[in-house]
Amino acid sequence: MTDAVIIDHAFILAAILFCLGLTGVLVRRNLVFVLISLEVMLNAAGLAFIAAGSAWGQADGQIMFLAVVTLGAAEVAVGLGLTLLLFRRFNSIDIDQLNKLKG
Amino acid sequence: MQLIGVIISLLAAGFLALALGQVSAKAARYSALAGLVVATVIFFPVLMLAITDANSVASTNSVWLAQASIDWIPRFGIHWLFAADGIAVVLIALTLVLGYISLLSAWNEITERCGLFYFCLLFTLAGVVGVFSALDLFLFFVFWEVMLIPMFLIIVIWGHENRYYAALKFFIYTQASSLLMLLAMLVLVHMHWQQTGMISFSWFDLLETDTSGSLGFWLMLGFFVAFVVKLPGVPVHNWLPDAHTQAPTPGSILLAGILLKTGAYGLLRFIFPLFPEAAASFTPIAMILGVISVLYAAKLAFAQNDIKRLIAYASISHMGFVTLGIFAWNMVSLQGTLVQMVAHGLSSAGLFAIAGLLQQRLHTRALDQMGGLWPQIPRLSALMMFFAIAALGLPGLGNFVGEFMVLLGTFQANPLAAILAALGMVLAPVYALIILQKGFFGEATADSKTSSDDLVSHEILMLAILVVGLIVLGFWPGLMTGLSERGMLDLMQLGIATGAGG
Amino acid sequence: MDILWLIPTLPLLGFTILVLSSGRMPREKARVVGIGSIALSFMTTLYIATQYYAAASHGLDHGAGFTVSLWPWIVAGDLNLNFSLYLDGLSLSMLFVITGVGTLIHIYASGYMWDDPDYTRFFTYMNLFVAAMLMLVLADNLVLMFLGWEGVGLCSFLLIGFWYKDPENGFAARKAFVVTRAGDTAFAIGLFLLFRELGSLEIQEILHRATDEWEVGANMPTLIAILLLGGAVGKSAQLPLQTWLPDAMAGPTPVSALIHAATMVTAGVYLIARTHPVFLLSPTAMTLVASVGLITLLIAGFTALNQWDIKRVLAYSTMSQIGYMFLALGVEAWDSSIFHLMTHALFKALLFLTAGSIILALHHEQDIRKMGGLRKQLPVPFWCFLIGSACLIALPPTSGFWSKEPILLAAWEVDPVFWAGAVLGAFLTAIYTTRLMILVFFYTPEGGPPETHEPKGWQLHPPLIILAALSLVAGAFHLPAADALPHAHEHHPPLWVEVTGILLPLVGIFIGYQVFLKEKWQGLRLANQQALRDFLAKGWGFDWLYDALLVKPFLTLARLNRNDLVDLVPKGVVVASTQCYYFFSRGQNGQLRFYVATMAAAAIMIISLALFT
Amino acid sequence: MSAIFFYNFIFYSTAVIAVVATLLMITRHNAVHALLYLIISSLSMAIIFYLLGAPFAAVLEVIIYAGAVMILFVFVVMMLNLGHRSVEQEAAWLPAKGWIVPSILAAVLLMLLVAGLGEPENLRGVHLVGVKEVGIVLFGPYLLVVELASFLLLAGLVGAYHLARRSTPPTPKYGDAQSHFTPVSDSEADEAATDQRIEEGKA
Repeated sequence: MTDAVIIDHAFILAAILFCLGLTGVLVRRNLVFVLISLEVMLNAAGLAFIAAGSAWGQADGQIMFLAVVTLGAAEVAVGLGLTLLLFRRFNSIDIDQLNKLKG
Repeated sequence: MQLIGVIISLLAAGFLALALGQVSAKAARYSALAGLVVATVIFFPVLMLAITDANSVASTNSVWLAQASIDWIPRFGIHWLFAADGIAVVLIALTLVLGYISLLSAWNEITERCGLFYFCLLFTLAGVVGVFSALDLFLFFVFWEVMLIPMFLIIVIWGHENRYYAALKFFIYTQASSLLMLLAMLVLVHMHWQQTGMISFSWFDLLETDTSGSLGFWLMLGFFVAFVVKLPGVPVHNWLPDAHTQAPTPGSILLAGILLKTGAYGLLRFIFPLFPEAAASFTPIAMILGVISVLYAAKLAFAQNDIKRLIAYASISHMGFVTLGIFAWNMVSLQGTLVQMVAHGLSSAGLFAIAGLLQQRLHTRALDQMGGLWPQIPRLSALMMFFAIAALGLPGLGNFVGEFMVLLGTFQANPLAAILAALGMVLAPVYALIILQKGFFGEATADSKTSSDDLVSHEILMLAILVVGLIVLGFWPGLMTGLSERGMLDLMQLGIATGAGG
Repeated sequence: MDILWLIPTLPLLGFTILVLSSGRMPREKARVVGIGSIALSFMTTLYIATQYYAAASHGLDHGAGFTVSLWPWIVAGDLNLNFSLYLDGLSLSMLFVITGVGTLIHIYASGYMWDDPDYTRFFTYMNLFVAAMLMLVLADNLVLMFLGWEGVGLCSFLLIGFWYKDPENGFAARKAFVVTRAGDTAFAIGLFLLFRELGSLEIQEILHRATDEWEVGANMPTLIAILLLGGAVGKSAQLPLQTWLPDAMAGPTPVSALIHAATMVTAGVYLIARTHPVFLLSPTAMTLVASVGLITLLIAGFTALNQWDIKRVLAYSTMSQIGYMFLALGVEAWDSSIFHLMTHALFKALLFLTAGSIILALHHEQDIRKMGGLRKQLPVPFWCFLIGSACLIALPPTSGFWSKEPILLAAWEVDPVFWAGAVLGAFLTAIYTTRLMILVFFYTPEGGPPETHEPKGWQLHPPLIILAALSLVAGAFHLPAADALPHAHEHHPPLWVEVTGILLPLVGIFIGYQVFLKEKWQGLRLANQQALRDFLAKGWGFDWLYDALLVKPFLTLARLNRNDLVDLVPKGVVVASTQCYYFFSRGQNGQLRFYVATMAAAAIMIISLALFT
Repeated sequence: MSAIFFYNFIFYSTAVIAVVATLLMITRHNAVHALLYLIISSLSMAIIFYLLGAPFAAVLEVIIYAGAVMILFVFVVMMLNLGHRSVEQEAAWLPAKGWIVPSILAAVLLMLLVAGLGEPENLRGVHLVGVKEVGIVLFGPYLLVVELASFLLLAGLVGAYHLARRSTPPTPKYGDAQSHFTPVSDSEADEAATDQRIEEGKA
């Protein structure tokens, strides 16, 4: 298996993980699970960057991965803060409670 | 300069009436009357000039009387260009006369917020006079809008039961179509700029632009739509019946009397001279539209139960003749269109005034609730009969002269359209006599015996002016067609520059 | 001659005085103004006649006319009409008829209408009518004639619907106006065609240009002649547009006498006589005019036989007599048709006025079945009615004979079929006139003659007597019209034709006498065929036909489309926008996952778009 | 030859582990189980990073993802004691047929992404990109990214602190005098009242 195929398969893996994460976000009503699936999607994106970086032999991929990770971290922090608020407010973390903005 | 004087005096009187309105209704009324009188006095010399011009066989001075031009936005070549030829003088005279009539009819019908009412009335009049005398396209558009807003206010504030719907419909129809006109105007100016390298909105300069291509056709269409909406042609006519039924009497007198004429005047002044070839190729379609609006509106008028709605549809039918006359584009039909415009202005003003008087007395506009009014109010009924007969085009009155000349002229351009429109002459008595039969003859219904005292002095004066006007127009149309002879001839030459119409 | 303009203006002046007084004028003054204006107009006509004959006597060739131009009326481009009056033999004779018979009828009407509340209004309309009719007759250009033409139509509308309380009259008035207006539109289209072809609407000019521009039998003169015939047919209640005349009897009797017997209905005959050069140019139009006259003549004859209302019988007889005039025009017997017009005006006015006094005597009873045996109670009306019927049947000494005979002979000259129809018509006239005479005066019903009260007022009888005398003597008059119209060539048909022409009416009287007085030969009375009698009584079903063909569809169409289909378009736009609003607002349901799903779907679409296009 | 074979073997096995772990993570009802599967998946990701010649990224993955983020999750899950108590609730919230539509969507997206990839040939092989290179480039042209990252983290920190702080009084709920300790919960009646008021406003 030549190296190029590896890179290609890495991309496919990233796509699979991304879609699985997306399904997780779509299905779950529990905010924590949504956040978790989100993490997976971010991870998949990071993988794609890394694979591209290694294919071109430049460090940009990894730097983008670094940015993705920082973003993920910040996002989780805020997400979990919101989960706490949600829990305190609605005594459950079902995101369907939040439909005050409906048309 | 007199034209600017007329407009300014009307506007000033409007503001004065608004100011005095708080003080007392009577003061507002008299200030409005004063404004109108001043405007007429200023306009009088122009009228005299036109009359002397008409009588002198080969008068030397130019067709344009009282021309005045002041720079407004020199960068785009827009200036306060006012000029009135024979046609405009006649129409401005009609506007002032109908101004008096609507003022008289508003004398005791409008009671609350008189100041604002007279402000709107005078603004509409100023707008209409501006439309008839503006020869700078941009200025024409400005006055076209100035005329619209106060009319909208009159219907909305002093109208009858569902006035919001009617006023809004009226506003949307006219506004949308005038935006089309604005677009066409700008593209025309751009075209002119490309061809001659000079930006100008003045009508005189724009006459030279070569508008023979397909773009010219679309520009003509833009103008045509705006004017056909205002002069209600059939497909876009349905704002008029609602606007008329809901407008107060002075409002519908203004609306029917002069606002419809602005549409016809626009067709006359802008369609053929600016786009000769496009208008010529568009003539068959326009003729069909004219014929349809004559016959379709007449049929609808017959079916109406509300008296004002019936008269509104009758006006659409009469205006159908105007479209026919203009697109036949020969001297007989054009002079006929002008006579028809003036005659319709007078007769529909009369009809609406009487409908208003009836509504004041019987508190209803429904024909089936009226009946046998002749014994109670003989004078009012006699006048109503006179105006109904004028509306159905009895020879010896203005409408017949207009219709006959239009049909005569149209027959030369398009015989089939003329014959079909002549059928309109058969349908006219059908709807005109229905008013007399349902309203005034037959058994007296119960409630028509209520407060129906006959006409009061100032009401008779108001209607008498119209009666005399119609009779004079019927027997001596020469008085009026003489005025517009030279203006119309000059306009017609422009229209046929390269082989337009018949 | 320049006071010619005075003739139409006098009645117009009377009209304006009565209108401006609007009800404040007592009856006596109104009567004086009403009759005075027409009488003065008659006097001026006489004065003008003397001048006309004076001019004619020393050398002026008879046919030439005098034009009095007043002021430029409609001037635009190449249309140049001015308000001018034209007098020649034809219009002079029409003036005699209108003002003469008009004055007598006005005198009679002032008595007849005495106890009617709207007395002044009646005279206002009558004066306007006479003014319009005079304008029609004296018009120099066709548009001015059209002005008189429509004015006359309007006044007939006003006068038929005079008693406006009963909606039936209103309907009859509107029917008359709309039907005549249909004819007028045909006339107007003829005018437009004339203007386009010949470039002018002055009558004299048209007639000159027509003769030298078109050759005989060209289709343009035929088309114009047919259109003019359309106008004439509308106004004179001939075949296609005759349904309005019987209903027009809803108006007061003097109105029927003046308008629907003497003057207005003859306007069509005057139009064709006036524009005869155009008709002469197209033989097809001439035969059409003759056949229209003939068919109307027969239809009216048969219908008159089955009518029970005295005024309707007279109305149908008017229709058939005008059919005779159209026949005369069609067979180029121009002067005899105008002569018949004059005599018919006299004796038909006489008949109508006597019928009026009978109705007045019987408290407005018009059904002849309820009359009978009035010979003794109403002597004057009886004798006048007798003379009138004699003229109608055209018995030899009376004026009716002198005017109808030449028409029959001329008809024979052109086509024996026309002659046969005309003679059959004369026979029918004889029968229904004798039927009328007997049922009203001689036949006494079981309960004895109905009681009558002799109407007071001196105005009633003198006009009757004058008219009776005139209709006896009129045969000898020589109308000035004869000079203005081309002379009919001498008729010399075989003897048996003339004899049958005279004998058949006598046979008709005999049959009428037998059937109605002696009540023999009842089979003849079509007693049993009720369906046929109804069909004939209703004017051969034309009313039903026009109703079904035109009126009903128009009414249903109007009711269906009461509030304007085109109005649905803006309303539709409003409804469509609210529907869209509801549809899309369901999309915002506040569920987070739904939003994420839409985002995913959008992503899919965009990517696929990027990939596959 | 065996090194390449060994390399491929490890790559594909960790890829499969990662996919399976993620799949299981999504379908778990129990939050803690899901978290554990997430840790497995991120660790396998770290291995793949390493195989793709990005050692620095692999280490980062382990430290930050597997380490810090998961701990945060576990901490929150424990605080809201979501463990067993909410398992039956999760089951209720996750009907079987709920999966169909999202999975279709995801499948379609997957196919598109895969179709979107170009032909593997024109990609060159795996290159090792050491930490030194990354450091040079990071503080070379990407200096700004570092600053931005710090802003981001600061924002995240403040946000998390503000949101989760207990002592903020609960936002006054239409003027009811709730003591600020008990969690504010919307009773059904209250909910209906607000909706009703909104309806009136709209009509």
